[in-house]
Amino acid sequence: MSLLLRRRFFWEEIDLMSLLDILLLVAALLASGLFVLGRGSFAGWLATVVYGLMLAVLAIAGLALDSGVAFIPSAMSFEILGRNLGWRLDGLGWFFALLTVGAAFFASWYGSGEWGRKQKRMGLQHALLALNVLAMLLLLSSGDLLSLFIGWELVSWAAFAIMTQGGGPAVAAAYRYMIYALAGAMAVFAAIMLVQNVTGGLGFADLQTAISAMSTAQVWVLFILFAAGFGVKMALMPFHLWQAPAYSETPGASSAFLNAVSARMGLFALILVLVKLTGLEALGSLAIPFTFMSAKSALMWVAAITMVVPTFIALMQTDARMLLTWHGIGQGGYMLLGVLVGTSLGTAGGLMHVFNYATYQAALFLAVTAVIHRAGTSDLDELGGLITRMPWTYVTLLMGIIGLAGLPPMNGFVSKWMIYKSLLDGGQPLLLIMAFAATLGTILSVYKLIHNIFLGQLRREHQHLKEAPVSMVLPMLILAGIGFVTGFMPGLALNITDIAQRAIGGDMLPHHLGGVTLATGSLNMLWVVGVLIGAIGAGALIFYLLGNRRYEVHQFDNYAGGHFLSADIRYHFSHEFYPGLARVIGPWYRGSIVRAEQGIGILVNVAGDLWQAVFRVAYTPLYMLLVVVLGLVFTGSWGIVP
Amino acid sequence: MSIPAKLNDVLHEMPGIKVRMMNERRVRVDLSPDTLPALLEILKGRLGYCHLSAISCVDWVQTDQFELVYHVWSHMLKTMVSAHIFISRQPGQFISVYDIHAPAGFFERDIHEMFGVHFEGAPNLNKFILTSWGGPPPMLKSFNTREYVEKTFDWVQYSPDWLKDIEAKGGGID
Amino acid sequence: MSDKLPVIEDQPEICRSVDAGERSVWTRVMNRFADHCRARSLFVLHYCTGCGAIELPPTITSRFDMERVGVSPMVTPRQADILLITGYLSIKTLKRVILSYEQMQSPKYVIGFGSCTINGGMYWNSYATVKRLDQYIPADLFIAGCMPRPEAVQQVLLKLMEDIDAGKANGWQDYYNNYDRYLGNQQALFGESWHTPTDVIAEAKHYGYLADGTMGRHTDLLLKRADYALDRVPEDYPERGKNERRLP
Amino acid sequence: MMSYVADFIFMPLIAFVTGLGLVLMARRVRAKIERRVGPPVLQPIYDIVKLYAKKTQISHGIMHDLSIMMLLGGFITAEIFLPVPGFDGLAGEGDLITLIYIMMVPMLGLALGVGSCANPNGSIGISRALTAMLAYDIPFIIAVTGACMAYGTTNLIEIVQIQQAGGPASWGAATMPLLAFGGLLAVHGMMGKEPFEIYIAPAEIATGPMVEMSGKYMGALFIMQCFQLYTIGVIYTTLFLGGGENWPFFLAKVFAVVFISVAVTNVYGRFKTDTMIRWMWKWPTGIALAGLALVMAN
Amino acid sequence: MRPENYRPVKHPPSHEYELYFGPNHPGIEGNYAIRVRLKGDVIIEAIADGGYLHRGFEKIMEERLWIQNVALVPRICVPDPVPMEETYSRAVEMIGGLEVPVRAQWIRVMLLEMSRICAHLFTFGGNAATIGLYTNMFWGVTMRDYFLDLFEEVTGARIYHMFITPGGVRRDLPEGFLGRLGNLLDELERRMPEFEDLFFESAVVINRASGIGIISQEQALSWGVTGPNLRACDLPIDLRRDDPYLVYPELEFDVVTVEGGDALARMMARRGEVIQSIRILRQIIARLPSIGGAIRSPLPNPLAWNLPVGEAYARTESSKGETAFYIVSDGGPRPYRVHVRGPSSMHAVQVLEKLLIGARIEDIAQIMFSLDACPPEVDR
Repeated sequence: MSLLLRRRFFWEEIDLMSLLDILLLVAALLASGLFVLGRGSFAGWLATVVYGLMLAVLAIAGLALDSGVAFIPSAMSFEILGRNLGWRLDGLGWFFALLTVGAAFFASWYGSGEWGRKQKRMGLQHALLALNVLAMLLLLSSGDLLSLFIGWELVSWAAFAIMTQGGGPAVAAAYRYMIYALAGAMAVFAAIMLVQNVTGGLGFADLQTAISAMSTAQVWVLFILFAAGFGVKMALMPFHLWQAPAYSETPGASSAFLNAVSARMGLFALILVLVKLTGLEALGSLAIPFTFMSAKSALMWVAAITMVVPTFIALMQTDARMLLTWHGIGQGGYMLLGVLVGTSLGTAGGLMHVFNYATYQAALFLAVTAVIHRAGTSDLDELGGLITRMPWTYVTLLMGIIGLAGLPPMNGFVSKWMIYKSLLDGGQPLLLIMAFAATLGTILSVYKLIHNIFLGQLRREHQHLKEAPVSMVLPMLILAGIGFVTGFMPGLALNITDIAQRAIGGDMLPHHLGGVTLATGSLNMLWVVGVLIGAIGAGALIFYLLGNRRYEVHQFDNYAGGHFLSADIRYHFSHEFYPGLARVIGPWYRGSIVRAEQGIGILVNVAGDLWQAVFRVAYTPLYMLLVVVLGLVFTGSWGIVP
Repeated sequence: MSIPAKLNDVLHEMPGIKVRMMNERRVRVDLSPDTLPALLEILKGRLGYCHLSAISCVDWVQTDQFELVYHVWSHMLKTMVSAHIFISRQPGQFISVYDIHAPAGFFERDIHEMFGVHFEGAPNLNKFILTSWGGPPPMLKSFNTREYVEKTFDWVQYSPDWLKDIEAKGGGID
Repeated sequence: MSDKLPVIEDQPEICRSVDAGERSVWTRVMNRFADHCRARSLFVLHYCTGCGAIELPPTITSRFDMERVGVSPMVTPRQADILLITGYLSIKTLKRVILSYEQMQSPKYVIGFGSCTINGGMYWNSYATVKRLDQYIPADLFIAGCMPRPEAVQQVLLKLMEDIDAGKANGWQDYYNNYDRYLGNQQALFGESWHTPTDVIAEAKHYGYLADGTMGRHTDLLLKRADYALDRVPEDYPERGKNERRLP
Repeated sequence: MMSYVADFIFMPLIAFVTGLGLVLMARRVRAKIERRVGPPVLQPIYDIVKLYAKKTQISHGIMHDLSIMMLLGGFITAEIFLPVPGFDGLAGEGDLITLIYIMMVPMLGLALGVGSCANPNGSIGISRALTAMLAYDIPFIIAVTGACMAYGTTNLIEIVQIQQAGGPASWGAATMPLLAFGGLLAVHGMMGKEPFEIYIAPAEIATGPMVEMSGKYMGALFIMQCFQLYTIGVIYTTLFLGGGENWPFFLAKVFAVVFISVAVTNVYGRFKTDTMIRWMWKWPTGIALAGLALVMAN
Repeated sequence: MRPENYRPVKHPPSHEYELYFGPNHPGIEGNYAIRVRLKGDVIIEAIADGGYLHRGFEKIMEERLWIQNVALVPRICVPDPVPMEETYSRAVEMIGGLEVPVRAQWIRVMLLEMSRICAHLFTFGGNAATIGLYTNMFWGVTMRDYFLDLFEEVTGARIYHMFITPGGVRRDLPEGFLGRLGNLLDELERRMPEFEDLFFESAVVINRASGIGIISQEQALSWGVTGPNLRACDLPIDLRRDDPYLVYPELEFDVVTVEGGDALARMMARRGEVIQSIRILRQIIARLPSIGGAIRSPLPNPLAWNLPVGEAYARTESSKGETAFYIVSDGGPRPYRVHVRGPSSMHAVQVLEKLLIGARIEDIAQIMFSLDACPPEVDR
């Protein structure tokens, strides 16, 4: 601590490396090192250790930020065409950086063992993962709009690179992603140019002055450009089509990483630009003509629709990974909604949901990857009954889905509770009902997930399966364990979100280890979970003490209308798991959503084909380089020429 | 007691047919097996004999023949025609009339199961009732159910006191 | 007729084996209490095995109302206490009845309903029906007649309750204790490949109902089929091809 | 602390005993409508004891056992968070939203246990039960949201106090009748009575989730039924009928809520799943939304 | 262990699964089974599996005397036994050339119609129970029980009456019986509105029963559908009219037809038949006292009763449809061959298998009960 303070003290005079510099340097070294050394079997373990070290550095940084330091600056800065490019890590960025490095830690650990050995080019995957971490850290520590944009682009390209590793359909999905990402980046770029035009600067402060200086129409344009640009990355509702195929086709461990944090970069940028810099009051005063709504409430509704619709699309999926990524899109809506409510409870809830989501989504993806590793498929119609063969994977998946569905005792419940409560206290009953509906849909969908994989009939070809190796089971169990501990003691996670919340500004949420105490109804998870576990213990006592001993029978010793069952009869009910519901919402799904998707999808495909056609003619990276350089030149010159 | 004129005309188109009026609404027809499908076809097409009430099979041991009886009913004429044919017991084969009358599917399956007659072209001759039966087709006269029962099953032996009394007096149920 | 009939040895007397713990007062009291409740809550398996089932709806419904003595129908054998064999049993049905009986939870009771279950009844010379129910599963009570009236059904249920209350209806223990004999009779009828998914011997071992008659030469045949659960798939069933899906 | 211990013991116990009474009432009412005598008074107890006293208890694996524990544990927890006259339990430590979510824990437990039985009938039953939950929970949530907006709190103790402050005129049913009516329809679905009994459906899926439950597993389901009727009745009473001033009145209200449901159920057949969703999303949801609009307008 | 007749589907697609519906299943009528292959909850294929109630009637009847078989025939169809007795007796009478006295004919018609009412009340109850409406079952079965009491009074048995013998009936009616029957019919008519409210006009029932298991007129005729199921396709075909037997030509009744051909129409057709049966019974109550004479034509010693050589095919309109007996006599004391044509042998096998394709799980029981398929008739 004293070291840190001294550093800050010397920072003005001496160009020492700050914690952020160490972090970025280590990340850069790791990425480049892995590109060189990636083929070695130790590469994964090396990366894991380095991520662990980075976590330690982040922890120290967290202590510093918690003690009142506004941000951790970087010694690195560039002068490009008269503009100063700087990086600094504030509380908000630190929070997301912690999740990034943490997810990378578990993904890399998972990939170092047996799973990684089965992969074709695991070394490249490790390297690309490190590259992603580097790009994200750069984005998260950006100090002005220009570095934000550069980080944004880097993250997009790094994610693209890792997405293509799956080959085949993954490449197509990644191209689709790239089209969206570039379109989003252009929108962001245009917005930044707008700010530059008005104020002549590219600092964060310039944005704030720009908004006060702009006309309402201009502010609207700025708002739409930013919301759409960043919304693409976090897959807000009209721009969500790329995410599910792109993330689910990515190879397992990387996919867990991408799912846990990658889309949250969009949320980070949205919070940074719209909430922190613009301010929710400004958004709230931006009224939509002829309606009762403001820009803020419009965005909230978009977030609410993003919760509901993708959740019910997830319900219809027949592939475990697709199901989970669609839920990932839906969960993003909760986070944005919580942050947009603007109360201390809502913001804390939204941020905590980011944390919780990262833990259980990574655990879920790792568990599904373990199933794929053993059974060879994630098709929900071709699995079943694996609980007897892979019990620990089942436990992980079970804890993960309890978190995803937001039921006690997992952490997902706490953050969702806070979001519900903030909506209720904020006078938004309709949004609350939508959030509830999405949660109910999630429960249905995750039960289908766990039922079709682990419960029901064990197929004949899976009779001889074994549990996944320890190198895979341990990371996912630890992730699930984090989910449980922060559910039992949400104060731990709230301490972390406090740092981010302080950076955003506004009131802080008073909380204790067990949750929050409010005048209108409180939550103390220590009691809830304690009593729940105690009561389940009482249930266990009733179960074991009363009645005779249990006797376990074979799965064919089963009621089948008085008939006999045998191994060649397939009786596992898996396809169209909710037929009644499908009849009610199916027509909407098929009629409107699918057609809209198809329309946009065709457009995107056409654009993708054009893009491909351009790129096929010559050396691809050259074109990429050209685009980036031209973009930067354009950025700089616009500032100078007029 | 007279055959409707239309029916009479149609029936006498068939070669070698014997027509007998059983009662006022039932006509018995005896004909050779190969003309039967044609008869059913014509009856159905011209006179509306579209309802196949049943196909009955009789095992005639003495003549070593199966008698197949096709009972068809016309909702138009309100008369039943029972067409009797005799086929050889060995090998016990005939052609299916499923294409003409769909209900034949069940009856032929049943006859196949109970008598072992094979119907060429029947849609489904899988066992239906006697799936756990390993013996000969039980409805054949050569199969003695009583003998089979004595061989296979035991009986409860009980002799109540009242019976003992009677038996002591030389009576009893034997 | 009777000179041709084979004489069957009398069934061994059915009596309840005494657990070691049953001598303590507490266990005795608890057992007494349990028997009291068992007698007053009887679930009948909803399985119409024969034509006698036609008299069950009147017994259950408003006129005779079995529920007022605690008897109600239940759907699956797992939950049922009483297996009512409502009349004749064809061989095909008997297989299902044995399957259902073994899936029921002890204590379980069997009531033979009508003359057909006692000695073949009306269908004594039919090749398709089973003549004596108690050769295949232990029956606790029989109702004579064809068809027994609802009053008779009620009577037999009340009698069964009396027996249960007194701890006398223990046919289910006989099935564990003399499984070999029952299985032998079943095999004689269904062939030697006969087996059910329920592992009666293991269950008897687990709950301590193993007796000398549980295992024997008939149950030895079962051992050959012990692995039926895993891969015993008939030859005509084609092996499903290797999973063609791409491994991600 | 001692008061907590008393709460933890007595609240579930009272719930169970009252639940037995509710089950008995449901069976008696049904018997009366069907013009017969019906079961004896102690029948629910006989059934449960009998099931627990079964000599063999078959299980389909650890998850099957665990589901029974989750089932009982979830409901015991729910009872502790549900304030009744004289016992506040932990209602101050977790609010109405928490309670609604805790009530989903036993459902999830049951679903997992039934799934691990590997019986397609059970799986279909669970699929239907969850679909039904989606159907009835949306109007129910609207009613709950509206009530919470009106009372301005989600703390159940305060909700009761607010209603009792002004006598019956300040009961939720009097101040927001539309919400109360929509909620009542949703509650009927929640109890799983015809026409919304889609997940038991013996003639369709041979009793759905219960299919492989036997012995004490089935006994736990019987106990769950007691808890379920009680919990639903009490939640509705607390939200809309002023909660409990004292035990006689309170029990009368709870029995009345359940009575309405069990009385109408016997003259209906069972809907199909999709019909149930459509109905639930049309009538109770519409009524509750209208009620919510009234609440918001005030 | 696999079921005996099970043929596994080769290479089943991963989205399909199989379900056994019966024999131990409350959604099945009697001891019968259907194996269904499903996708989601929609049936792709249904295979009826019968034979659980097979007693070999046709075989054991060949082993018994003509008169002994009177005791066997009612057991072929449990819910509706009287038409079986009547058809068998009539076939025997045709071979033996026996005349049935007029009074016996009237009594037979009375029993037939009472049995029809019983069977229909039972079916209503069963159909209601498939959708969880147990109240209707409880009331309907109790109502049927009062008819069984009357049967008991006349014949001495509740279910298997063995009352109709070749040549007439066993006994004359007891004193005051017709009055009691009239009272019971009044009671039934008084109760009908209750059943209407509870069942036939219930929105839930109509919602569930309409549109499932639709049989078109062409299909009905070509599939061999008979009885109320055929009349529910708006086809006025009734053996009591078209091929009259006993004293039906003297009685006034309507052939009830209903449009639609779905499960609801079949229920409605049965409801109409109950009302027509009440109408017939009222006419019988009015006219029977005036018809005197014997109740049985004299028979030779039944133990040495040889029928002449011959064959006969007798048909009756039972509550399920067309019941028929084909009997061959070789001149001996026992039948040479008896062939029983149960109406349900069409409905429960071929028709049901076809109707179930495309239906849903929840419709199986309703379709089966609406066809009023009676498994013992199929298995014999």
